[in-house]
Amino acid sequence: MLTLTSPVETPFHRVPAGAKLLALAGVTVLLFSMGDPVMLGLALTGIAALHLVGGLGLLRHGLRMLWPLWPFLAVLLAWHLWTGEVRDGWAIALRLLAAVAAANLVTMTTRLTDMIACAERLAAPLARVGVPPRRVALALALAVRFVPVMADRLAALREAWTARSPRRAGWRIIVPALLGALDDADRVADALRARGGTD
Amino acid sequence: MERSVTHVALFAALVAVLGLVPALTLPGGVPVTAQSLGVMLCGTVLGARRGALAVLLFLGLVALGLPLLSGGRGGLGVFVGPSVGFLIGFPIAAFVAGLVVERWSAPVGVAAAAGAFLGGIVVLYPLGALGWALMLGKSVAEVQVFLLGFLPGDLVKVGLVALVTRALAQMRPGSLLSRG
Amino acid sequence: MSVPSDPLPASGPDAILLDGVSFRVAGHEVLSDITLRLTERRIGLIGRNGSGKTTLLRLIAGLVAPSSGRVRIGAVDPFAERKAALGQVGILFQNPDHQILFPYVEEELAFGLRQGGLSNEAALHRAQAVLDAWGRSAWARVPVQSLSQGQRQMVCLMAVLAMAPETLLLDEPYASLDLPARMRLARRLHGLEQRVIVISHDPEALAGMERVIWLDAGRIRRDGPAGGVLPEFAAEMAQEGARDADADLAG
Amino acid sequence: MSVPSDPLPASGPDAILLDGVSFRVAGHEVLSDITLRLTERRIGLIGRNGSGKTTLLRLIAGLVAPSSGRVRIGAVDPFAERKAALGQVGILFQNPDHQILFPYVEEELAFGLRQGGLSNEAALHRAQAVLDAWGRSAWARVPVQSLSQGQRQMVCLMAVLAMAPETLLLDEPYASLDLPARMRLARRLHGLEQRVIVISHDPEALAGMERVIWLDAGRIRRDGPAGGVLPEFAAEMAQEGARDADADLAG
Ligand SMILES: Nc1ncnc2c1ncn2[C@@H]1O[C@H](COP(=O)(O)OP(=O)(O)OP(=O)(O)O)[C@@H](O)[C@H]1O
Ligand SMILES: Nc1ncnc2c1ncn2[C@@H]1O[C@H](COP(=O)(O)OP(=O)(O)OP(=O)(O)O)[C@@H](O)[C@H]1O
Ligand SMILES: O=C(O)CCCC[C@@H]1SC[C@@H]2NC(=O)N[C@@H]21
Ligand SMILES: [Mg+2]
Ligand SMILES: [Mg+2]
Repeated sequence: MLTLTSPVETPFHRVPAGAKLLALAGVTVLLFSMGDPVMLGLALTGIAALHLVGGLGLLRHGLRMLWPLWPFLAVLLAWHLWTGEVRDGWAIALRLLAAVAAANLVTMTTRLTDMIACAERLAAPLARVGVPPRRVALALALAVRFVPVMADRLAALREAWTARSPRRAGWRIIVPALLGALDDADRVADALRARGGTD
Repeated sequence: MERSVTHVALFAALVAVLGLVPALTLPGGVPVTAQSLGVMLCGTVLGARRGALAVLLFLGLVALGLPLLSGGRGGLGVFVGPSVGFLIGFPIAAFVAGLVVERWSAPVGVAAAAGAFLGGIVVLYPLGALGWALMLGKSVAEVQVFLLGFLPGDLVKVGLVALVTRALAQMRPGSLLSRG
Repeated sequence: MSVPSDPLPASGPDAILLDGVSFRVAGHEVLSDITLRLTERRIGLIGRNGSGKTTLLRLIAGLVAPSSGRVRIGAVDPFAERKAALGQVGILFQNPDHQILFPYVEEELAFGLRQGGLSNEAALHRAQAVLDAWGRSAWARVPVQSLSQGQRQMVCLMAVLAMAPETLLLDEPYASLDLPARMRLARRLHGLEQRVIVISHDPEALAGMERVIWLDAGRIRRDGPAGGVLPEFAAEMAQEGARDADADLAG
Repeated sequence: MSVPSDPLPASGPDAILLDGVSFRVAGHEVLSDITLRLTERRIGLIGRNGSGKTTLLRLIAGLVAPSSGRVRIGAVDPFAERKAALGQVGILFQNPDHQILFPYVEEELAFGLRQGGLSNEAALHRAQAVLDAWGRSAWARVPVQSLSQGQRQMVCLMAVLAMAPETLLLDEPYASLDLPARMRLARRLHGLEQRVIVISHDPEALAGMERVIWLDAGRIRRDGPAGGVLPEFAAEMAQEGARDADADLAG
């Protein structure tokens, strides 16, 4: 399946996922402790420069991932302008952009398998509440596999509807889709058991 | 055990696939999305514990970098964006919805509607507003008006959850793990 | 297992026209420049897995629009004019589980009729009439879930026939049925007045068709009476099977 | 399409024993009082839709426990002793999409090995070795989603073989494959050293088996060499097909 990881290999790809996540946590804490728009602007510039280490393509990819934030930023700035807290407005907007961009940078430069391996290690403490980390990794992989299967099933049912109705299919196909998914879940459980179960 | 893992994984995939339904982004940067319908269904169908786990799994996939939020968004960035309160509230909403269906022995459609309303609105909205306000640098009271934009859609979703859950209960009584 | 043909009645259904039709999806050309004029009453579509058979049927049914070229049934564009198309073509998908939308047999049959404009009552009434006509009167309130694979497929077929389309499109109707069920289905199809277009990758199932079209990697490889096309297809498949070509990755 | 037999090697796999096995689900008796001792290397299971073939295979694989009676492979109860059973039986489901658990081919192959006790690294290493042995070295990092139906089934087969079970259980392996793919699969199965038990409702696919068991409504109807059982089965199916018995509701 499509992931948000950049297909272009960058130096960041070779940094261990755990190290990147730790650095990200540090950067985020730092950003949220800063209040000066100038400093935050500098931080944002620094993060943009880090993107450039991976090339122009990576920067463009990063900008595309930030794009959905624009309505939020517009409202935020307009609101603060209206209440006269312009400085605060800029600080919040820049902080948000910098934090999201930094997080996206980690996402773009870490392969899914590395992320899953890292998640498995992070989930280790869950063993004490009865969730073995192995099972977390297994569930993640299963879900990745099921997303396209589920999408295909919904598409098939939508076509079955269209084939007999001039109107578009609505929420009603959720019921047959769920029934099918529940049956699938039983069969896949068999397949799982046939090869050694969940632990 | 295997069954419970595959159910959780399949429902996480369901929430993901509901993200393909075109979403409407309101001015505040948080979309009106069909995915909250999926979150409520996780609770009412799988029950509190498994429902919450399914939603956590979905959030895990998003965090790992899969573009599964409506509009193809994902990655770690969304957890420091305007939606963060809603995202953190999702598994709690599913848990509450599931708890109501498990504990309240009313007809399943009624219990599902109540659970979805309680989890997906009463519990989720304050958490969502809190995160939103934090991100906007405003107070919760100030962002409250924005929530009204979601209410009509979410009330429709509550109705759908009731219908869908009841239909499942009728057609495959054994598959409704929340009542199993 | 075949559906032999009777002579074409004087006033048959509208001709199905495909004019330079291509279909691309995700950068991959599934069908390339297909031009066909279908007027026969019993038509078979044969080809390997992935050759584009199902896609061609979906184009004729108007479920997808061609990337280029035109599809027409008589004068109707089946993708754009859904209402008119519903009276002209009905499609039976390969897997009944991907097509049954409702929990009870009568609801499944009534759905298309209601969508076609009948009142709920009239639709249920007509659904019962169809069940009666096929000797399945007792099925109305039966949950679809409790039926066998073959019986579920029968429900799908009745649901399509209830809408009385001029042409029936059938995608691998025999694949998951056991022998007796196949024989019964073939007999039923044989008795239909409608035009029938059947997909199969099994030459046996298409013996006796007026016309058989062999699709190969999205193009028409051969087109003609069953007697000419099928033996050639079978020979090539046997030759193909002797090689170990699976190792090539798709796309 | 058949998997003919070579003589049984001196030290074959353990015998599979079913002793008065019944299986009930939802108040319905799917299998009734089945007693079998399976020692042959090539065994076929034939019967109509719903006769209980898949259920029998699931019992042998230890995926479900019998409602009454005993299932043993050698001395092992495959339902209770999962770990031991994994080395004895591997099962290939009819639909590869219900069996493939992981997004990438190598992960799919490595999973069972890891569950069997190998480290992650060793499992991936062995997965690659299996891919190499089957001439599919390039598949390791290929997303399963991009493979064709036949190729996906090949992945399932390799995943089962990687675990080196003594017996392979195959549920309708040919059903959704086209002719060349069927021929290739039959060749591959023929070459295997393992014991193979194959389900089919198509007599052709079971020709040449050492032993064929005909299931009918959850009971053993006939049991013997292919040459004896199959013609009788085919004759009865043809007779059955001539009647219009579908109208009876299931169960
Ligand atoms: N929506 C889609 N997305 C991606 N690929 C598609 C899509 N629809 C069809 N294809 C591809 O187009 C090709 C033809 O598909 P189609 O289903 O028409 O084949 P077919 O002849 O019916 O095969 P089969 O005998 O296996 O049913 C396949 O390679 C398939 O993967
Ligand atoms: N878990 C279950 N719940 C309800 N019914 C079941 C279950 N498992 C099996 N059955 C029923 O048991 C009967 C036998 O099923 P089984 O799948 O073993 O048949 P089969 O011989 O493999 O048929 P086919 O050729 O269609 O695959 C069927 O009537 C089926 O509906
Ligand atoms: O996609 C995201 O960024 C998360 C969206 C959260 C949306 C919330 S859920 C409750 C409310 N109802 C909606 O339709 N949208 C919001
Ligand atoms: Mg097809
Ligand atoms: Mg079966």
